[in-house]
Amino acid sequence: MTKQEITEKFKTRFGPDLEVLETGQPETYLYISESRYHELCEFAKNDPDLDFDYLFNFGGAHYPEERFEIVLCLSSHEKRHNAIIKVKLDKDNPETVTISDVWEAANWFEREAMELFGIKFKNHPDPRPLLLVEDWDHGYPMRKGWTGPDFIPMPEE
Amino acid sequence: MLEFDGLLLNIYNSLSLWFESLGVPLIWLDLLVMVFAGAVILGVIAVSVLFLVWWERKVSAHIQDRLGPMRTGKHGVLQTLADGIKLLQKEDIVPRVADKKVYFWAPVVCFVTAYMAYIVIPFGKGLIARDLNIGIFYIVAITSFTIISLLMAGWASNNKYALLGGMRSAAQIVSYEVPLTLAVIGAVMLAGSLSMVDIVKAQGPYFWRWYWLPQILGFGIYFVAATAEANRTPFDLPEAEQELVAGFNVEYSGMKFAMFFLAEFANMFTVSAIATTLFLGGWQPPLPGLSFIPSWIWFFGKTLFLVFVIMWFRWTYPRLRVDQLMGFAWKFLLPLAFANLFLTGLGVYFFG
Amino acid sequence: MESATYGKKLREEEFLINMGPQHPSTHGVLRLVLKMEGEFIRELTPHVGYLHRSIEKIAENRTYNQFMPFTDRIDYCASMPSNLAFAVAVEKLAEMEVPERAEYLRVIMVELNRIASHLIWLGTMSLDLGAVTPFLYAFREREWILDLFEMTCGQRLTYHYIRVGGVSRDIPPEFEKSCRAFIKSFRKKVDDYEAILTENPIFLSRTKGIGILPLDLAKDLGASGPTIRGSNYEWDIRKVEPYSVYNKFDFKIPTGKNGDVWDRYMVRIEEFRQSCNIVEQALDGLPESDTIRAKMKAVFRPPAGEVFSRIEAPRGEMGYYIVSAGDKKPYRVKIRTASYNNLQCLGPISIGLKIADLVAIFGSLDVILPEVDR
Amino acid sequence: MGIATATIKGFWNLILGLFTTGKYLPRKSVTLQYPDERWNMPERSRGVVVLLSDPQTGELNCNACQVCMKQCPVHAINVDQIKDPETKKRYPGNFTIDNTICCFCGICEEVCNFDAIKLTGKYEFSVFNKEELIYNKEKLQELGRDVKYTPRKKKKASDEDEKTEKKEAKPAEEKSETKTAGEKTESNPEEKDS
Repeated sequence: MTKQEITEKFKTRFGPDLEVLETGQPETYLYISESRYHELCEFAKNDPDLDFDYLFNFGGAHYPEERFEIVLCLSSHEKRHNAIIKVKLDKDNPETVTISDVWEAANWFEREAMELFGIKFKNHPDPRPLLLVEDWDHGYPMRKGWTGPDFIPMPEE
Repeated sequence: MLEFDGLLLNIYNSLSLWFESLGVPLIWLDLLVMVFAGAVILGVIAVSVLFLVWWERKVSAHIQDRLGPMRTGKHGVLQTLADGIKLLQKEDIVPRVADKKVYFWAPVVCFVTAYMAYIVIPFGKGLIARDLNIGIFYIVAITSFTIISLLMAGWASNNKYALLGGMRSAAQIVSYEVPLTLAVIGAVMLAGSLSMVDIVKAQGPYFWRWYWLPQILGFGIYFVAATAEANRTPFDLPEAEQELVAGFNVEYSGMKFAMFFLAEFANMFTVSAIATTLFLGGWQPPLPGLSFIPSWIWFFGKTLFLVFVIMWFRWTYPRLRVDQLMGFAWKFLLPLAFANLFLTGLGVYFFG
Repeated sequence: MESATYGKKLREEEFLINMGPQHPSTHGVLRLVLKMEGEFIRELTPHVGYLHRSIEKIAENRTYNQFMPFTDRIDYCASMPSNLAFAVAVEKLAEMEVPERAEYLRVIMVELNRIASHLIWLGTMSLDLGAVTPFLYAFREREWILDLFEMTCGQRLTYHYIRVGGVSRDIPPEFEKSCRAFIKSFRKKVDDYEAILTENPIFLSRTKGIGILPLDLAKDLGASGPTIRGSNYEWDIRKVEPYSVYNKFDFKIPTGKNGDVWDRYMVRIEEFRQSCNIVEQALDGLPESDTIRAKMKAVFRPPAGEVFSRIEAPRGEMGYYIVSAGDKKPYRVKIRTASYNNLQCLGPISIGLKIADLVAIFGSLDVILPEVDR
Repeated sequence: MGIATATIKGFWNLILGLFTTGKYLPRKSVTLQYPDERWNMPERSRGVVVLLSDPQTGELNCNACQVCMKQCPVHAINVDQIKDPETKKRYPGNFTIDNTICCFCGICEEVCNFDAIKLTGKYEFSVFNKEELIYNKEKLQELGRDVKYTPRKKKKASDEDEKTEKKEAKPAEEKSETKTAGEKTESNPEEKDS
């Protein structure tokens, strides 16, 4: 499916909760409101036209003044199209639901975002930390403005 | 000229005459001879193991387009000695939770069994420490002790990897003992004797009369089972490096580890020596005309060739899985060994 | 020690075994906590993170050009594709044209690196299965590739060769001859590996029907590269979304049938040959030109925006999601590596098998830990 | 019959494996006996970083523009800039490279406009004390004393002062032409196969 078709497909279903991001990129970029995030994921996976059966990439991002974001890069094995779904989360208390019941691959990605950004995923089946040491207590390192032991920010000129 | 056969007998005879003239009972002389033979065998083991370890490294290196040890001595011949000295100096670590006594005795048992098997191996014409009339039977009995030592080591280390290795080795050696013994029986039936010397003599100095030809199946079974007995790839599961780290000897260090190592190579030599004795005519030359070469050179030549083949296996093949290993022994080798036994029996009945 | 009372039932229990982080066959520092029942695995929990260097955070504190050497370290067995993945992403973001000669050089290097990476896989997997010699043979051939890389870019492991906008240096004059000679001799070497392993009954019994990865599961877990191709699915970014100049080359995508260890092995063995084909075609078609790097401003500032791109690295798809704020350094870099997802397949497919099978399966997945931990 | 053929086939493949490994047994080894034999490092090798000196005057080429220091991705380089009040010439007061964190990426060499810094083929620099790995100016100059290099075009003297940030551009093209990685490269790899 082309970029327009994918956008239309999502738009007809989610309408007001959806915000299409205009970029010069060949992929579809969408913002979805947090409340319908899980529903959209299920739709994206199960709809026969979209058929996004491949969660390619998943990560958080931090915009300290505004929001947290989670970014899903979706891909379809059969249809061979891509889409990037983004969700805005609260800047103080980022919280959303897990989508590891939709794509199993989200499990580790969410664990990673959980410990690096401090984003909470409700109903996550295995919310243990993944990458950092077991007794890590220096906060969430991927947040902007984070400092910790041995961290040297790039010198500003 | 280089034969020890008559020489040793002459020395013994003259010594016994001298002892008689002194009035000392001959039992003392026999004891003296035994101690002497024991010491010589210890020397043979030490030298052969030192050589085999070096040779293994060289064979593996050249198969893999490398050179192997090159520094100590010419082409690294003294490398094993240097390693041995290093191991001697190493701290002997005993895990705190280990079963100390068993932990200590396991390598000893392992080495002693390997050592005892050498007693009945005829290294050349008349070069045998003790020509027992149940020689081959004795060897089969003695080598079974290896299981106990490996099990002891695996259990006493109190390490899960070691335990898995010990259990695997017990299962493996017990299983492979059966086809091995059955394959040996084939040769014994043809020779009509259990004595190692008699088996060699029965084969005669013509290489097509050796038992490898009538016992080709038995020889194959024996060789495969012997490789398994000596814990060599593709049957080296007890110490499967990539699965169990080092298996039963994972906690051992220093000289205790060296003793396991020594025993492994001694066992490899033993099984090859038995194969030579039973199937390749022992010390006898392939043709009577070649008897100007001393008998022990023939023996060592054949044995080392077999050792080389075992090494060649190791550097070519992957390792079997534990259940496949057992299945292979019980479902494939054992029926084959029985078939071989049956055919040999028929042959002996009709042509023997 | 108290002796067991006669007639008392012996105690049976499942026991935990800690495989790694220091274990010969965990290819780095993976820790697997196995719940074993004798030789059988009942539960498997991977613990990763021992090599976590927070490369994503480092990326936020470096300029685009400065970050390039760090991409070498994401997958140090295949640094060229790691370089390329980042370069492709930034070029897509900045809408940059790369000189054609540079694209061809990139393809040559990446495919040679694919061979080198697969050689490490071949060596370590056969080592895991107990065959030591193929390991040494594989490293013997890899050495030649590394020599080729060294004469081109000066390093043997962390190449830092492919840059944003092109490549750092042109190949030296003797490269082509040596490369062709390598390809020629390497084809014979692949036959040697096959003679030792492919049809060997011991190897077959260890790999056929072991660790079958169903296609559904592979898709669900996001498996990619030879792992999903082994499960009989033709999925290769080089064909699906051709990047660089891959659409100019003629090559096949090998696939397996059942998704077992042997299939994944055969896929990679076949990829050796396909990569050889690509390198030869690229050498034939290498355009003569002096420019090997696009003109860039002194301080490179890509436009604000975000980009998503992926390439086919030896272990599977390596992708970048980059957010740029128009600054000279990226605002956010999310690296997607193939091993991260492929490692997740290990648990489901090795439950109920033996510890020896686990080792074989893990070898066949070709997971490299720095890529997982980043 | 299936079992019999399978057995024979399996047996044959086992033998084939033995032949394949046996084939290499008599071949010449491909390894080097390292401290006794050494390989030639290619011209482009990226090893220990050195500071280059002018072959005539013996002075450092570096004029302490600090570009390498700013561009170093791991902050391994530290340069102090000293301005001679009389000649108005700049030179490095202290120039240290921390080899414990240097990643030998070669960026410093690429961004340098004055042929001042170069990565050489030296690779043996193990020491017993970690602190000895922090090379100072004298040490770097000493290492770079006999390193050959092809000087690039001299820039106008007036340019040099402001050229702190503008480098970056002329990276590879020029170099690949000047440095013909010729004779010094690897002994012909084809020989290894024989």
